[in-house]
Amino acid sequence: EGITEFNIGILGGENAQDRLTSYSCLQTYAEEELGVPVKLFAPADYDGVIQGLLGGTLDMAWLGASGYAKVYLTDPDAVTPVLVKANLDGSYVYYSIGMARKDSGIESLEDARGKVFGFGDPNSTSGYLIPSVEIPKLLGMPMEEFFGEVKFTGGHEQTIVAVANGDIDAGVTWADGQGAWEDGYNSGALRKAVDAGLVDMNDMVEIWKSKPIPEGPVVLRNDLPEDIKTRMTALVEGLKARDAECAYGVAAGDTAGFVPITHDYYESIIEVRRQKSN
Amino acid sequence: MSTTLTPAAAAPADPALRARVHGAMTRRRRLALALPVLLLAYLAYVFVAFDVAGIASRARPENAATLLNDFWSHKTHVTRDNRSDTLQVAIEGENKGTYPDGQTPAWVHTGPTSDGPTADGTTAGGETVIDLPDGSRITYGRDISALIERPDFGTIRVARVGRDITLELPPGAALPDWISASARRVNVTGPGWRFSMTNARTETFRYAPGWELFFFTLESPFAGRSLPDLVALALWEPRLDPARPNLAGMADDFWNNRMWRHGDVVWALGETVLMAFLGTMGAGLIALPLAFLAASNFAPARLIRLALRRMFDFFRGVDGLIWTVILSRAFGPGPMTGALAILMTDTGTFGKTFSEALENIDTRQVEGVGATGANALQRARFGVMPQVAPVILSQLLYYLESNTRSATVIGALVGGGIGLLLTQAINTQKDWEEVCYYIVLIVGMVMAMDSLSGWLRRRFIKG
Amino acid sequence: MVDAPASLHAPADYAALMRRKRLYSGVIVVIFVALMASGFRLADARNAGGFIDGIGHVFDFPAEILSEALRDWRNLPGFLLEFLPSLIETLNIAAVSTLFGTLAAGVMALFSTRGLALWPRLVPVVRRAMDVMRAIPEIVVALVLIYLLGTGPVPAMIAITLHSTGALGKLFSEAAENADLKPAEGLASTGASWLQRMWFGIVPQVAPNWSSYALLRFEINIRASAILGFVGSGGIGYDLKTALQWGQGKYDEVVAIFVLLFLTISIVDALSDRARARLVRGGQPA
Amino acid sequence: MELHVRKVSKVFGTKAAVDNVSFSLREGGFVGVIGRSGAGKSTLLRMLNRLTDASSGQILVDGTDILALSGRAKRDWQSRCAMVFQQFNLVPRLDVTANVLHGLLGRRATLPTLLNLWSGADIDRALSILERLGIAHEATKRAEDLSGGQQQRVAIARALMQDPALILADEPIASLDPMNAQIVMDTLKRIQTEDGRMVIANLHTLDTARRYCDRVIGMRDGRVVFDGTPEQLTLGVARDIYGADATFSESATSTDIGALSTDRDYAAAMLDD
Amino acid sequence: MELHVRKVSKVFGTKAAVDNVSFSLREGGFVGVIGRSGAGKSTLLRMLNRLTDASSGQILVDGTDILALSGRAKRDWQSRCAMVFQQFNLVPRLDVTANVLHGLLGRRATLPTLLNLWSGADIDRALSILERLGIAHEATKRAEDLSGGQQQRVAIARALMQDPALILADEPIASLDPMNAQIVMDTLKRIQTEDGRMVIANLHTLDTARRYCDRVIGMRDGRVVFDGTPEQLTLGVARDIYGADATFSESATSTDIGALSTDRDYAAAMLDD
Ligand SMILES: Nc1ncnc2c1ncn2[C@@H]1O[C@H](COP(=O)(O)OP(=O)(O)OP(=O)(O)O)[C@@H](O)[C@H]1O
Ligand SMILES: Nc1ncnc2c1ncn2[C@@H]1O[C@H](COP(=O)(O)OP(=O)(O)OP(=O)(O)O)[C@@H](O)[C@H]1O
Ligand SMILES: [Mg+2]
Ligand SMILES: [Mg+2]
Repeated sequence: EGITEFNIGILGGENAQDRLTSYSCLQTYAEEELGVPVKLFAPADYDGVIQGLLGGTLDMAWLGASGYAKVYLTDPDAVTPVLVKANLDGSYVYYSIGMARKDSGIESLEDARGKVFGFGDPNSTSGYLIPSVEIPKLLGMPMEEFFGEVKFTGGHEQTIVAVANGDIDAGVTWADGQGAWEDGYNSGALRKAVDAGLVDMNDMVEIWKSKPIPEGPVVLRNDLPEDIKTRMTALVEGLKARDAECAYGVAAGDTAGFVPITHDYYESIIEVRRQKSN
Repeated sequence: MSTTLTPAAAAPADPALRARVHGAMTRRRRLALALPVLLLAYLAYVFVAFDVAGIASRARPENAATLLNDFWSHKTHVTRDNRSDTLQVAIEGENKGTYPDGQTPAWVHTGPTSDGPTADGTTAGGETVIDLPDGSRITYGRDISALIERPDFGTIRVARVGRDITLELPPGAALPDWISASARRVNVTGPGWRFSMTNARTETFRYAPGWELFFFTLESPFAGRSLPDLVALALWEPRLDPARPNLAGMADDFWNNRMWRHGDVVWALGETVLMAFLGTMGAGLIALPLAFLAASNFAPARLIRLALRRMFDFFRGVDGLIWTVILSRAFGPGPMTGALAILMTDTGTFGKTFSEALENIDTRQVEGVGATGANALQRARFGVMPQVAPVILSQLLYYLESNTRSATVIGALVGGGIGLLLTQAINTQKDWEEVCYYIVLIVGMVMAMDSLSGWLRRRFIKG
Repeated sequence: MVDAPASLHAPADYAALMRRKRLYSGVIVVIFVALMASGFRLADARNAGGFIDGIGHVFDFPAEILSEALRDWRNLPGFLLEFLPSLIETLNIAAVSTLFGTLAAGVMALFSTRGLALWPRLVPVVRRAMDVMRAIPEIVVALVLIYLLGTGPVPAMIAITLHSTGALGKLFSEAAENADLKPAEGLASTGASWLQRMWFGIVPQVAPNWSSYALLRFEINIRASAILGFVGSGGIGYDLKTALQWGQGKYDEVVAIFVLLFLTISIVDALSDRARARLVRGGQPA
Repeated sequence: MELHVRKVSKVFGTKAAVDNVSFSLREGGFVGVIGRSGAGKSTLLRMLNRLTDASSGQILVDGTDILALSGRAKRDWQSRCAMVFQQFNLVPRLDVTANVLHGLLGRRATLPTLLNLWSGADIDRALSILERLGIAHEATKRAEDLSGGQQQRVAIARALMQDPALILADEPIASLDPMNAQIVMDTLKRIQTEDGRMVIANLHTLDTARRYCDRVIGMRDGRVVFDGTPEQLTLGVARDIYGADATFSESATSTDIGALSTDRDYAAAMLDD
Repeated sequence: MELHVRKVSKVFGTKAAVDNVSFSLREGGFVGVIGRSGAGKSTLLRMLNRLTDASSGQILVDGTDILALSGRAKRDWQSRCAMVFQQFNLVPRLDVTANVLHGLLGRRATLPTLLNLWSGADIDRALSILERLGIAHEATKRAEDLSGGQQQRVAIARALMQDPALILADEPIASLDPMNAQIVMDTLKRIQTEDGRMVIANLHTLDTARRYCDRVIGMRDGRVVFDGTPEQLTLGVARDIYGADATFSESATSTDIGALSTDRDYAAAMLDD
């Protein structure tokens, strides 16, 4: 049994239209490959894509690790992770980075006691989930007690801007952990903010760095016919070789390409998330 | 002038009356004073609860300046990659605004071919000279260094030495507050420009008024031409691109402008209106028959009426935005989901208002029609509909306008419409000129819907 | 809708008139149906999930939420209490912006009503200003203000106030247009100033209508302030969004917040319905 | 047409609005029903037209008990028994001709009427009736744009459109000024005499009853207390009908009875100056 | 007080509602302005009170051209020149005392008046004026709950509260029944004679003008066509003012002139029954 159309969800974060534009090459290739219309969707928050996957209206998406965990916990049979983006050095991890303004005098998490601490989107792996588990372990007490106030800014960009502006005293965002702090590392939200002129890295200090976090997986809906799954996986896996510029756009930066991955890789994140639920 | 005055303000004869009137007046006076006092007390409470005092410290007037500035201006990035030693000039630093190889704005002088003057009179190969609006000039040297000449300050030299960035000020000068320097990075800010150097790159931003590339992006042959020039091109000049007439080319390049994406924006506006239209009208179509069942004078049973009423209250009480979230599981992202969310809330609203309109009808007309032996359908058609139609129509049109506004917000959640473009542009906090563009379009769209619905109302209800 | 001759020369004229009317209505119906049908198809095509496929699953998500909440029903009372402060913040935002909006709208309405305006030349200017205030979605103002003022209830309050002013101003001015000018004229003849004329001559007349509109606005503003919370500006909407986005494991919170919000809206709705009915019917004691 | 009202009652809650009323009308004619406010006049007429259901009794029309009819048969009776109301009860937003055509609703197939599909002959008839009543020139105006007197004539035209054997008129002139009142009453009278249709009219003032009726039925508290010719309406009878507290308006000179009016009239007169 | 109206005109569009009117009033007294509807009576009074701006001319009051005043000075004049309207123009939802106190609005600071902060002495004065006019017992009722005659007396009380040199009354009894009309006119007359205030009243009927005025000004088409004592008002003069087509009402018996009424009265009489 075939399919009549193929829908790809794209996560939020930057200019919606730009995202659609960077994916349009993938759309063309997928249409060639599958012979059905391929549509792109870019809702403003993570949840839109997650609901689409759960409801079976989206067939493929590149999720954050935590987003995948949410899908899995809600319905283990909904999607399967197939690929993950590899960094230039072949690794596929990134880090949650704690930061503060240099002039705030905060140089480590300890210094942030009683201060306002900001997270991004509650569904974000690096922006909330990982730090919310690792930080209390490090501090030995719940964050709500240690910090004066814990806030959600809504996203990585907002957190960075809020810290830079002094709205919040410290916050977390993500980076690949490669390259120099002064450049905002090689890639990630910080680097984007630096490039956009939103922050001056001279004014910022790193106060914390998480353990490595696996990159979010590209997932496919389980109900898809096997052969469609294989073909789409192959398409994305071979994207870098076929069209490096397209791969750059889809991966939102330099990449060594997409490499296969399995569900097991995310077990720990799922466990973390399970703990955080009521 | 009359000299006779009203009898002196003698107390009126009846003391009881006088006491009553004075009493009433005193009560009114107390009320008149108590209300403002209560109001002030509440506002004082809110002042504290909202931490309004704290706003003063949190408010960022400089952001307002950035925002106002960005609303009507743009910046051009002149970036040298310190590793690959390549130069890129890009508007807003975006790929889409990058000048093609060998092309630069008039105020950037590059390479040996450039005859722009430099500090030593000529532009050596590999050097880049940037003229800035305040008369300052920045020269990117061949080695990884830059000279910044500020007329009122002197020459500043920034260079990469090993892994460090060094700063040399003019002799005797103290570090001014517009320079921020560390071993890793140097920032210099001037009026209308900004400079920075890190290990990886040397970069200058130059600000200029206007929405750059609003009409044509750089790859279009029409970019940067004056209006008379364009008119001439459109009307009689030979084709710039032999494959297409100039006018068509202009339209095409404008519509597909990669920077501003006018075509996509127009579609987004259309999609927003589509959601509002489908949602409102669909709700009207569903609510009308239900309203009959929920109106006390038409309801077949009290139970049905009460059940429907509660249902309307529920549908109305849940905002469209929440319906969007609830429906996104079943329908996924897209305009249909947004339209259905509007439909859900408005079915509740219309169910309530329509049934109220039905309850308020003038029964005489129905009776008049009924007395001729008309059956139920005929009574409804001629006795009821002419009365409720204007109410229904004006409600529909009113909500069509107000839903256009809601649809911008709902659109963001379902990944469609102008609202998605707008909220994302605001959240990334850099494309303020686009934010401004979208706001103008949204206000225009809502006001257009407002006029349209007003016009239709006048035409169909009064006429 | 169709211009008709003042009198008919022959019955055929009337039949022709009827036919023309029918034709017009027919054309309008056809246009409407065509718009609806093509709009529906377009939206359906642009949607990830089709209407037909989705309609059967509308209750999947609510069912998921409810079943979890039912399982963990014991948590509910605690959550109700936990989110009460947020609810109060939401209510305060709504109340203050309704208050300011009403005051500003009252002033703008008097300035923009022909026959009452202190400076008649400004009438069109004030009207345009109100149109613009009404047209800008609250969320836009709120998001921009968050950028300027930081997060918190104040941006939401200002955004809702602006919109309320525009929306109420228009309604207020319509009510003021219908006011009887005689009392104001009587006051003018005694040498009363513009402010006194408005306060004693016009405001008492329009007060029932105005307060009824303001009550309705309060209701709308509660919803608006909850929704602004949804996009990141404090209050209970923010809690709702956070819980809803987390998803599984916090659905009990979702239900608690939802119940709180829904109850509040229903109560305010019912109270204001009653109050408005009384206001408009008049019959206030002296 | 023969009409026998037999022991008809209507009870609202515990109150008998019409109480065991009986009378018979054998030939055509202009019948006036008089009585003070609340006497049950409107209720009686509404039962005749089946707008209100009677509590008990029979109304035989040519041998058929019309109170027992229902559905199609009831609507058939209604279409034969036209009703004219005090407030005209037209559809104000529709034009005059459309309102007159409504008189045929009970006689034509439902679907075409819903779509406003009337035959040319029907339209012709509507217009000729309007012409007869002298308002054909307003045929395309909206009903609400007409004066009260004109609206009432449109209502009568709608009634005539029904080609009824019986026309009921419930205080047809109570909302009209004297000049229009006269035009409307003259019209009704003309229809009754020229077409030979029976007219039963609730009337407000004795004056009018005396001037237009062949027969007068007086009601009080739901019961018939007088039934006879206008000439038999003496001052004593009038007091029976209107109660001993009825007053005379002061300008009265012509005749004692004509000037007799109810409290309501007196109050109305006091308010005008 | 001396009042000189000099060549005052008011043009609405192209129509001159008041056309080059001049007259002088030197001593106090009761001045009646008569003329048919549209003659310009109201416009004249409204210009005197500055409710309407004149197009040209001067009105000198003790040497000051009140037409040239503006802002504070204009309101000062208005507070010295009270106006009584045909429709009373009270604030219906406020009580009687509050309405009377409004007479002081032009004299007191704005803020306290807005908060209803009146001094005890002001309230006492309002009450004693109400007492003088015989309606003190209604002092706490809402204005809208009073009869027309009572409302007009409240309006006069508000006027007296202004302690005005000049009282203007624009058809003060046109909305009242004869009995109330008499009470109101008597009140105005009494104020004029007892307090020595000047009263200028637009009057509806010759009757009233003859009965109350010391001097009568007749207007037609915006111009003054008569200025003299009531005794000089002959039938011929009345025809000048009201036009040759003026009719007599039929009940007229007392005097020819008294019964003369304008078309409007005639029409009004026809409408009542
Ligand atoms: N629908 C109703 N429900 C309850 N009582 C009613 C209803 N209709 C009429 N009545 C009562 O029945 C009595 C007779 O009313 P009806 O209208 O027949 O009097 P009427 O003679 O027509 O008076 P009027 O001159 O005021 O029209 C009145 O007491 C009235 O209050
Ligand atoms: N605001 C206005 N705009 C235009 N025309 C006006 C205005 N006020 C009065 N008029 C015209 O000026 C003329 C004089 O009007 P005015 O009201 O002064 O007459 P009047 O003598 O008081 O009549 P009435 O007895 O009807 O009150 C009339 O023709 C009237 O139509
Ligand atoms: Mg009746
Ligand atoms: Mg007048």
